[in-house]
Amino acid sequence: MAETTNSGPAPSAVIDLKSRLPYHIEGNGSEGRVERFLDAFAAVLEHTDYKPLLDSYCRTTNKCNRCSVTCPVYQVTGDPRDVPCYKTTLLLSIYQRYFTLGGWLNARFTPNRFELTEDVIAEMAEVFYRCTACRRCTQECPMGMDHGLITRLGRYILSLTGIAPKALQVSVREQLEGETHNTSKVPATAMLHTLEFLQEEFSDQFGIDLDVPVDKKNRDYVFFCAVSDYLMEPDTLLGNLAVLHAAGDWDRWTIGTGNFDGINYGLFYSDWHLERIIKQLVGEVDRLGGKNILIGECGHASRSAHDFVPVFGGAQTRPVVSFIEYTLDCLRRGKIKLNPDIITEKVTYHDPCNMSRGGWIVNQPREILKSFVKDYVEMTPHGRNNYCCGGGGGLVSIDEIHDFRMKVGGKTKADQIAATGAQICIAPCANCKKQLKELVEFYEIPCEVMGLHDLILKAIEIPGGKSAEERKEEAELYAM
Amino acid sequence: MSELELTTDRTQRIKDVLWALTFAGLVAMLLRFVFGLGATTNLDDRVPWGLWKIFNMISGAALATCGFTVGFLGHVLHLKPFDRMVKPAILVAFLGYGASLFALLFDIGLPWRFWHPFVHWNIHSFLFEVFWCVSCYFVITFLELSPTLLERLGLAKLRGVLSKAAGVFVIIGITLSSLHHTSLGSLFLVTPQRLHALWYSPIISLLFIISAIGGGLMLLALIKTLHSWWYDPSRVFGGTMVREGVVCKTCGGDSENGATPEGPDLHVVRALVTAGAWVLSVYLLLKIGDLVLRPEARAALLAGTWESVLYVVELLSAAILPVLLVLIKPVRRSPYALAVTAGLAAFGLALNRVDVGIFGYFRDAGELYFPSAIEWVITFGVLAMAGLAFFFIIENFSVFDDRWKRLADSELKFSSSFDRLTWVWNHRLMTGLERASLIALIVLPLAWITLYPPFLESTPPDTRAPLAVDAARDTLRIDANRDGLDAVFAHTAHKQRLGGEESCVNCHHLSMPADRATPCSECHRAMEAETVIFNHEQHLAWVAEDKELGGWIPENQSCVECHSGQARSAASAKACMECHREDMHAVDPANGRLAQFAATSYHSAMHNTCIPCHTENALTQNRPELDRCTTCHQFGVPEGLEENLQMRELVEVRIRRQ
Amino acid sequence: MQAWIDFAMGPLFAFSLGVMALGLLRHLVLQLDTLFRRKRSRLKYMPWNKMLHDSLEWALPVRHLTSGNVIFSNASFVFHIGAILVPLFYAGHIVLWEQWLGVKLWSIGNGFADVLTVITILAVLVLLVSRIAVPRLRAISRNSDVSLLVLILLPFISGFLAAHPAFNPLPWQTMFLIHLLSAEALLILVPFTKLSHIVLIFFDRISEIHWQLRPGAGDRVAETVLGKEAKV
Amino acid sequence: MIGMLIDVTKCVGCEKCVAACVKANGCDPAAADRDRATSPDGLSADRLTTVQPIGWDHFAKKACMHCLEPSCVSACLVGGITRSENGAVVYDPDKCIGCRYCMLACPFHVPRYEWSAKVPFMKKCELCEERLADGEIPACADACPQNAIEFGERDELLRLAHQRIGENPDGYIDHVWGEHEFGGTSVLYISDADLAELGWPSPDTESIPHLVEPVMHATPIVGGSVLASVAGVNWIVRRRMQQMHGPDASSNGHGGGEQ
Repeated sequence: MAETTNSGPAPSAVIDLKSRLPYHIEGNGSEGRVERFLDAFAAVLEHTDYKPLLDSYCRTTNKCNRCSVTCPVYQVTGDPRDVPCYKTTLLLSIYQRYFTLGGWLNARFTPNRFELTEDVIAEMAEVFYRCTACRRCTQECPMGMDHGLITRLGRYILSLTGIAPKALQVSVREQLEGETHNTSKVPATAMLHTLEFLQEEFSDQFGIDLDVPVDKKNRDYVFFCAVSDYLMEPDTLLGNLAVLHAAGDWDRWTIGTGNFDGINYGLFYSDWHLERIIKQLVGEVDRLGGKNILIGECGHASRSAHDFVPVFGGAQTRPVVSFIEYTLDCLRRGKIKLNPDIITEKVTYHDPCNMSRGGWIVNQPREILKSFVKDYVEMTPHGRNNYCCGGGGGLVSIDEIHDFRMKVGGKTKADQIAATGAQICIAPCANCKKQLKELVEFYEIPCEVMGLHDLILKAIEIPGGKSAEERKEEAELYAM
Repeated sequence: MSELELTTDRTQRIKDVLWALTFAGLVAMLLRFVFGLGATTNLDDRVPWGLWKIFNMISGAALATCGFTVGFLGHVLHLKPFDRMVKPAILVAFLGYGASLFALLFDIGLPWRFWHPFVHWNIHSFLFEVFWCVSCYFVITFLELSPTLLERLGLAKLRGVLSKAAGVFVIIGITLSSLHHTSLGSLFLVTPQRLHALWYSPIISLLFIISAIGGGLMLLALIKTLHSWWYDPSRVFGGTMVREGVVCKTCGGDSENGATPEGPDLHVVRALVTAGAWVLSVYLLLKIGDLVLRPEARAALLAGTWESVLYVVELLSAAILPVLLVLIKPVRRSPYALAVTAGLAAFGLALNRVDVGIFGYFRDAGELYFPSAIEWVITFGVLAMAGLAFFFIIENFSVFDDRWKRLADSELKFSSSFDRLTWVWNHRLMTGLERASLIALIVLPLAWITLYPPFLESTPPDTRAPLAVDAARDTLRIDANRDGLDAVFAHTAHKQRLGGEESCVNCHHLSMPADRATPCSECHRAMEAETVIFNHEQHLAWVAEDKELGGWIPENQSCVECHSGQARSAASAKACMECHREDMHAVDPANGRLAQFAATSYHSAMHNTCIPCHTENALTQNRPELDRCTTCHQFGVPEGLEENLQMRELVEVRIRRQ
Repeated sequence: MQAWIDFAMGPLFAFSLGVMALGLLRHLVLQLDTLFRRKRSRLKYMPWNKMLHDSLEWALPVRHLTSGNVIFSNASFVFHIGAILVPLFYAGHIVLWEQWLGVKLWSIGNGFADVLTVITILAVLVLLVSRIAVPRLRAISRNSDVSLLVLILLPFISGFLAAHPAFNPLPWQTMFLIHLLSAEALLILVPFTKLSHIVLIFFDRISEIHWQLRPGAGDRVAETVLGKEAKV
Repeated sequence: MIGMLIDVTKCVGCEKCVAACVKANGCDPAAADRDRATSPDGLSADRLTTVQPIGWDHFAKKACMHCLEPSCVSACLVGGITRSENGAVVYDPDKCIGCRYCMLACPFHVPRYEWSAKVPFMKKCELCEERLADGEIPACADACPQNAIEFGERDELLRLAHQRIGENPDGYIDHVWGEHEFGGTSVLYISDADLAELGWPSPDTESIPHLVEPVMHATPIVGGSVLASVAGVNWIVRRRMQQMHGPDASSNGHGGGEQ
């Protein structure tokens, strides 16, 4: 698909969010916002290691506009404000004006061109939250500048100034200071009910009774998935249970009731929250004496655990395993059997950015799918250069920008899915599933979005349970 | 703003300046060793001792005497205000002597042999005694300073031993200091005729030690005030300095009439300045006594030369003014006035040393010595390094106060302070390596191109064309290097003797085009150095005009005429002779190509032309005086005789007289 | 005029070469200081192979030259070849490096250098025009980007004309002086403008290191900005 | 005790002695020529002797005077300059550290320095030691065409000088320069023009070491007395403090910092 800038809807048609900032909560009113922003920026520069990064980026921004070519948002809007380099320049020029010797000289000797004002902050708030920080632009930048990191730093300073999406702020507050310690306020008892329901469903389908090991000590794996899976994605969890049972590792894993939420919105907009959530997660694993951290199907949960447990874990650092890696391992060792002729539809795979951009989980799911799916088709581009679903970076949980996500954020991905003509689109990430389902519904694409383990559930053969064939007929009977 | 933030801003600019001077100093030091003493300094045979020896060493040592004076007052006599100043005094002494000795390394010709006086002795020499005492005293100050340094570096046992022996060190320090300050003075006893009468006095040793003691105390007072100004103004300046940003007008003032209270440390500064003033009053008496007893000194003073003006200025600022100022009550009250007095006295002392060492010898040397750029840069570079070491030590060790302790355990709450005018975050704008490296980036290249000797070589003045003694130009007087010792040349006599018209070419071998008698000084312009006579710019125009070249800019077309290949350099150029065949004669027929680019020095041009012929004729016509220098070089032909043609006979008369 | 040329070739060149060399050295030292002092413990967690792969991909940027704004990228690639080879290896400059740095470089033929210079001049013109004409580039370009391109153009054009006096509209001295002064201005500007990517590009390629955040920093920042008992 | 007698009336200023000295000491003749004009009295590191004009037709050779009590010998701190037993004042480059105090100390401004050399040494006439060693007379005396320079025992030369003045009283000024000045020098001058112009002092000036060394020998006494008095004062003060404050004050603790 040629990546020339296609003629997306005229910019005016795109929702101009500047007038609609209400989804940003205001900590302490809007007056003195410039001073508070500069104070926050100064504090960040003082206590963290961002200063050398900003110094070298100030110098090497080449303004060659290569990154706009690959940015899904800019592809659609064509609005200069969406060029990744423009966003970075916003923050860098503030840094250059207020925190460097050059800025000091400029302020004294030249009628300085840049002054931080209210609307610059408003524009930053809007621009930084139109970008999903999928870091596709970083690969295109000849200087290798990480615009995702700068966007995240900009959001971090805005959050310190009191501007952050209400949805994220509330869920993180619940996760850190609420008593349920998870983003969707799911109390432990509710989680246990869900597990009972899953056990009943599992015995209906397979005829095998399971007992989910909860709060078991010194297990090999401590399972964390996005807490929204318990509410909205039963099939994925069933798939997980099926794989665990079939692989015979039933007594090597457990779920902690203290904290069973792998979601980490800190990754999107605040180092402070990121660190505290990671510490909470590692604390739970330490409480249970688990040896490894097993992350369910969630893009940003696996990345934040995989990248930041070593950074913040300290002594409690544990190796992090993604469920996809675990399933592939079982498949390769022949611990699970997948019936290749159950899935007849055309299947395609969407790479969640947080998992694939770093090159961590790219080929594993493909190997699993190709083992039991006859008609598999790839989107282009895929793998490390994949397009973002449009809901990343926490945008999916902000409902006010639903239209933006549909018309702008996800449009390129929607065209991609439509182009493959697949009936099933696999997206092993809670946020991607929610966004893609909305996309599919919005553009009426005849495609069903499901997790990788939903498909595995259909095709898995568990000795002693009903075979995949029988379950397929029952399902069709039930569907009529 | 807490006290810590308030003060860190003040020292930042001063440290920048010190860093800049240090980097410039480093460049100058490198150049000093690469190019040697002659090219980098203005020292010469008439002025053997210059800025480094006199200003850095002698006045540096004189100003750093506070180590042993305060050591005596505070440590031996245990007088109240002085015992608190023992540690700072020792630090100032250590750094002062360190800077002096380090600057000496650049002054002596063979610095890697600095240790020789330890091995080769000469007990009669004052310099030997100075060397031993100064080096031993430097070690003593280091030993006295080490307990403060070891406080943070561990080795508690060693620290214990050293602090116990502190008493002994102080006593040895006092003896060594009194010895070397006296002999620093008597260094100049050895030049009775050469040093100016005003400063050459038999009691010069006594004058040196007394003035040094006074000046040292004054300098320490100045440093104490500056330290308080930088780090904690309320200690010395009391309330006057900072009251919510409002600076009160009355300076100090009595606490009775409601004026701002005195700073707690002001009495220390006052004690130092008063003690210094007492000592300087003794110095004043000695000076007056010296004037009274030595009539030639009085005569020199009343002679009204610039030396006597210097003498009066030095006496005023070193002795008279400080003593008078300290007698006035309000002066003793106000920190500013005390600082000015101390500064004045220290300046006076330094000026006295420079007077004795440099200005005193001007009349004898017969030339005015002014230090070269590299001398100044190294002098201030060394002092800047000492300054940086001073800041580093007082900020990291408890010398004046245990600031570093308070800084470490008080988790300094970071306050994002913005510079009000430019609204730029100046608390940690750039510190440490980043700031110093930026200064280095600007200062190093700048220092290099301003100090690099080859860039500074002033082109020697052109040689002077020969003077015709008479209208017919048959005798010429050649005084090329304008030193008055000219040579007489019988122009027409030589022409006839060597064969008329064709012989002209022997001297006028390379005339300007269309000129048959171009004088030698036209091309041989420098007395000693070669002169590049090829004028590139002119040749562009001449060639274009000569060959009538066309094109937009004819000059540009003429490049091809001489340069064949594309890389236009001297190597690829045509030889002169190829164009100038008729009006040039190859001087040395050996290589046909005239050495066309550079004319030899006027000196060798003349000698290579005249001397071979003269020596050969001296033998063939056995006229021995021909090959003697005095045949041409007469000394100081009397003015009257200049036009008189019998001049040649007079010279011969003298020779025949024997 | 000749005195000006001698000054420009002597002290001024030494000064500008010094400023450039020391400026780039300073960037190098500061970046290494960050890597090996602040972030030493995090070095082993870095995905070195991914970064190496991305960097090498840019060494022969086939994929990048055939996608996106193709003209601009290719012009920039071609420009870099000329901008690096000609100043370093041109016969006339070899003498400079020998005199100032004492190093004897291999020199490229004069004809080849001329062709390369012309190509570089054209490439810079393309960059200049596209920065001004193409709306997308125009919106994002700063003044310094455009003026730097013009400044880079000067030494190349004046150098070429000085080497070929026949086409030279100005007297040889003036053109040579322009060449000297513009090149020295460029050298002096290198450490202070985006040209310092000569050194900094290597450190930007490994900016993954900056994801290795400083543990405990978040709390201190929150405490500073939001006060002791900072709530989320 | 060797010496040299220079008869100013005979010298014609042909500077052959200078050329011979430059050759004997292996100095650079071109540099010698250059220094002739630049250095005020003609002496330089490459020109260890020179001919100074007095008025317009009198010349006097100037080099190191080899004083009987040289002030440079007493000044040099490493003993680099010594007076050998035959009276020549000799310089030892291995000891010299380049402090140039000898240049300051010499009343005749004789010692010169190799300013342009990387490893500079002091340079002055040393009465051609090697030539004396193998029995020859110094190069300048040897080269003088007018034998204005006689070399021999000092007292024998003194007798010759007085005899010459006696023989031709109106041809000479009745004074032998160098007999008593600065305690006497080995190089003697007789002349018909007054040499005061060249910097010679009045005959009764004392030798500088004689003037200066007593002060130097007083150093041990001064040092000892200062040491004793300070130690004494220290002991007294400590004893008084002990009585007043009891044992703890006896430890002469440090002045201590501010707080």
